[in-house]
Amino acid sequence: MASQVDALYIYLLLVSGLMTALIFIAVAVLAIKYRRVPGRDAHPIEGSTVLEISWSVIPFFVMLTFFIWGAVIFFEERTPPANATEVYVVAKQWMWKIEHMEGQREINELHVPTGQNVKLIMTSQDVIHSFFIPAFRLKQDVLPGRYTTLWFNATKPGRYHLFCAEYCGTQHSGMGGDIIVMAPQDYAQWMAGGPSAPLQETGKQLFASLGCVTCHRSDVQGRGPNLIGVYNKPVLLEDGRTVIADENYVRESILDPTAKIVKGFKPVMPTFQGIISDEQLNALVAYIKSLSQPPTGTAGLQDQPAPSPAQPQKTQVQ
Amino acid sequence: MEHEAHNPALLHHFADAQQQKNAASLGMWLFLVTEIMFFGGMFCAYLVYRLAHFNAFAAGSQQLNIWLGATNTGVLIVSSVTVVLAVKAAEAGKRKVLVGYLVVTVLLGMTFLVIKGFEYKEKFEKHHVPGATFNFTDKFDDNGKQIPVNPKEAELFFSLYFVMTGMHALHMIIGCGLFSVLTVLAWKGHYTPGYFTPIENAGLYWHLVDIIWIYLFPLLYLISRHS
Amino acid sequence: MSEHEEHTGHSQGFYIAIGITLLVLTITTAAVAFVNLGPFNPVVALLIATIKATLVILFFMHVKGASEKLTGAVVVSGFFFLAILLILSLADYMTRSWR
Amino acid sequence: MASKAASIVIPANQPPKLNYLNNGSSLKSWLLTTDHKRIAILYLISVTAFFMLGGFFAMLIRLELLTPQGDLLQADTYNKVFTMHGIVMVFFFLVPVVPAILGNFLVPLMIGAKDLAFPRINLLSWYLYVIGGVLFLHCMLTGGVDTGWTFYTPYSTAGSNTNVVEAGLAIFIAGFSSIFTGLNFIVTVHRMRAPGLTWDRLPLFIWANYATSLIMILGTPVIAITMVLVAVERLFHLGIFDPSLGGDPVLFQHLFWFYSHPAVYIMILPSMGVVSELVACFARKRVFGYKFVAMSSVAIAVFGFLVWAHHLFVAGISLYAALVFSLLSFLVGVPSAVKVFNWTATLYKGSISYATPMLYAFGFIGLFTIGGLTGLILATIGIDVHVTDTYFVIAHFHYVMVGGVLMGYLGGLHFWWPKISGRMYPEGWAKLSALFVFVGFNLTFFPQFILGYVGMPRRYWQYPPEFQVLNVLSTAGASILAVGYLLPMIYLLWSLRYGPIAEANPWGAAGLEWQTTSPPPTFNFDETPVVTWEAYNYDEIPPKELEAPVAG
Repeated sequence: MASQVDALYIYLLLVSGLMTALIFIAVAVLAIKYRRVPGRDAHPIEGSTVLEISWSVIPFFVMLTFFIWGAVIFFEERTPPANATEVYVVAKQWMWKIEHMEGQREINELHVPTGQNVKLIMTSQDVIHSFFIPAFRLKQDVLPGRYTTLWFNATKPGRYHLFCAEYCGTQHSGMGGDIIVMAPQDYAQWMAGGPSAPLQETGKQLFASLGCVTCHRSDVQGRGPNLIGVYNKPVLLEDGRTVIADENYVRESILDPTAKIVKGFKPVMPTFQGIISDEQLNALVAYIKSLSQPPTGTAGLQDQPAPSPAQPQKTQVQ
Repeated sequence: MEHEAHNPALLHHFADAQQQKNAASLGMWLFLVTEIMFFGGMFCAYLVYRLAHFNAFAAGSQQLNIWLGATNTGVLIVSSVTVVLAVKAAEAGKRKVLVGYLVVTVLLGMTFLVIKGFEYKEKFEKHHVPGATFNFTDKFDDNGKQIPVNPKEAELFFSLYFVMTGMHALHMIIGCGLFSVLTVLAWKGHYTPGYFTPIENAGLYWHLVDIIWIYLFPLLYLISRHS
Repeated sequence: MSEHEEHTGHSQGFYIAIGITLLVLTITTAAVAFVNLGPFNPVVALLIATIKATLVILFFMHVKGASEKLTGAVVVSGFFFLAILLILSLADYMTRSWR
Repeated sequence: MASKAASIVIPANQPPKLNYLNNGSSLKSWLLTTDHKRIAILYLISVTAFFMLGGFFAMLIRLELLTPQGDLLQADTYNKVFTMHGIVMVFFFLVPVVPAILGNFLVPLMIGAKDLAFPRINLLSWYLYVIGGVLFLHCMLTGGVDTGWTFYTPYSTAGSNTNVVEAGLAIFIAGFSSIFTGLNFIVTVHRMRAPGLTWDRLPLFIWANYATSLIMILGTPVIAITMVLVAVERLFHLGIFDPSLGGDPVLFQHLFWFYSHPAVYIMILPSMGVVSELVACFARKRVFGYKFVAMSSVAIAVFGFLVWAHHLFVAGISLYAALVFSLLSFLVGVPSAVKVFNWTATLYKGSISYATPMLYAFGFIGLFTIGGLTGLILATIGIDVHVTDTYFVIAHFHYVMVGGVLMGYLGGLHFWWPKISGRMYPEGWAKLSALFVFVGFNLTFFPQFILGYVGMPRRYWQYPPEFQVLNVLSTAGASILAVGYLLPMIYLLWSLRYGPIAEANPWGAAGLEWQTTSPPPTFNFDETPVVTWEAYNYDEIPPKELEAPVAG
């Protein structure tokens, strides 16, 4: 991604440099050639519609190439591939709290392997922050009250700057850290040192202890919709609209259950806003997503067996 | 300057009364445009949030008193009629009629504010004022269906309700003050058929405040009663 | 000027008639709110509001029959830029994938 | 029709006659004046004071950033310093500087009117500006504010414990000053033009100020209500932008930038108008493509309202909205480019003098070209993701708002100084300061483009050591720039007393303002001029052999 951005940047620099040079040279040459000398008067000229139109239209088409190239890159930046490893990021004044799917937690550091698509699912506990990795030419604001995402595929092992790019208070400039890119085998080693339970396991326990299982049953139709296979699928709502059940929808449905009622269900679920923390919410979301077995496994590098597909799990839940 | 002798209201830098009147009128209209944009920011917020939290907005809207709202709309419309008749009286040089209509307009404006005050009082009593005491337990009731509403989002609705109607009420208060001053000046005979620009411009302002309410009424009270 | 105004101004009865029309529209819109028209409730209510606002602008504020087109242009541009604010903001909110 | 213009007698140096400056000298005659020229002087003094305040904050910022670690200031203090630098410079300097000083002075003169349409509202504007300014100073002295000039929620509503409400109120009041100025200009241009001065004969400075006024009227109310919403959220715990109530902090950004992006054009358009006047006068030609330059001002004002969300590409708006706003952003590039091309084309076959105002105009064209083109780079959405909120953005908008606006302002101030003060400035010193400004400016801000691309985020009080070299260059440039800005303050004040007496038309310039005495009488013209000629009829005016009255 960085190389694509750089290529576009070089193109823009060349075009802008050319334009700047053109204007500077034109101004300088004309200013010297037509400097005021006694006995030579200015020559009145009205203007030229042909010139005006051409220097409006031609630059516009040049700008369109900027737009199209930029849009293509942006589109790719904003479309995480389906097989990406997911990492949850919670920002707060003034630190980055990071939780891997395997349950590994870090603060102000993010370890990732090379050659792996990594998708960050980010939210903030207080004000707006922005996750900025200059080396990857990427940045995304992190907002309270919803998820934003960012994805990348690191190519070269090393230690890269992580900055907060949205002003967030006193220690804004201290809210940085490192992205540590490792070769896959080093990464596996690092990951093996971690103790914790996988994130979706935590989520599963919460799902049981919060009583979600009593309504969102997976064997028969409960009072709430069956959540197996829901993630990333279109959901028909009571008011006739259809939404995609992405992370933000799942999140909203936990915090504000009546906002978008699934067709055929009653708005009976209580809100969990203020009852669960952002970390617990992340775990629940991760669990609900794990119920819709991702195409190629959530984390390609997990050495422990990925959570078994939906069927066996549901019997456990009961 | 040489015109000063002809018309005491004519300022020195205008060529004639016509130019001065046209300038004042255009100035007032431009000011009304700024008012449209000022309220526009709030309308924008309202539309965005209604889209995002329809259920809560519907439930909040149900709690507003549609009859008081409609009555207030009527009061404002009648006051707009009296304003337009006041301008007409000023144009015709009927001083007493002018003063009469201005007084009625101020009274109608105050009636609006009093009714609005009763509505606010009701909100206080029902704990529908955002803040620490906010409490929203009422359920959206459509054909017997009970729908719980996230009270936080209902609080958002009432925040907007108070900001929008409060800003409008502030404009009403300013308008009442303006017309009170004009009433006194009109009584003293400041306005002639040749010069009544302040009456006209205050009238334009009053009509705009009326128009804003004409939109606030359906947006806040009416459109979310059914989904 | 004053003569000119008298040409464009209307009779007292005319203004009262407009006022009554506005009151009738108010009652109508309040009544319609109690009828379930589904998605058309907002449409009808805002349509009636727009009719009312237009009547006020055209007749009470004397834009119709005004001595020059400039006043009309000012009004239209005011609403035009308001529309830009609303439409382009909603362009974001309506296309957010999770809304 | 040609003969009329040519035959205008330019009065020679004359003994001091009654003019707007010596017509009453009591404090009251200044503080209660309704004369647009005196109000312009009041603005000149107050806006300059705020410029020095903002400049002082800028120096603190640059000194702090000389070293990677935070050593000069505390983090808290630094945050307040850059916030107040931003607020002072944007709301109390850049927005009023050209319209309220040069515009106030020149709009009635250029259209042959005795005053603005509403002289008392004009005075009210100044008082609102001062009240807003004093309120902000009070806020500053009682602890300041640390939200950044952008006031992003929820930091401004829930995070910061500084005096956000008072700062917001100051901006609200100063905003109404700006609204009334804009309203006054539009009515004046519509209603007060001299007989014969049709729209296609208006000076381009008038067109630019007209377009500016449109933005002031349409945009400023939105920032006003946004500030009100932030204030009520802090004061009464209403939750308009509060995410815990389901509010959206990004909505604040939409409303904020709906004004604050067009506000950039409030700042730059009047300076563009100045440059059009300067280029025409010192090339002794009608501006190439007059109609296109005039219309491009209006086009910039209108298109300026369609692009605001390009500040929000990474803020969490929808993918599609981001693409639409990116495309629309390029639209503004077209009329801006048209202006630059036309100014350049005006030089062709001209008779170009290198007087100080023209040097500033050259500087404007150069710096604005760089600022504008880097604006296109920022509008290119794939790049913006990387460089937004970094020093690249800082460099870009300083090129436009400082490079552009200040070059235009200083050029205009020198150009009309003889008209304003009745005295000539010292040409040698003026050329020197123009050079200092140009060199200092580029040295300050060009390194910041590179800093931004290598990843230094904005609003950082300390930074990784590898960014130090570029920051040192920038600070060094800032000190040169400061000298460049201080010099004119000194020699212009000096010239008030010791400068050579200026003629009515020292440049041999076209335009009604040059047909009255310098300084003009209180009511501008002894008799209302009747215009029978096109704008910039330089072929009908004898050139002035002007070799700088050298400083004594």
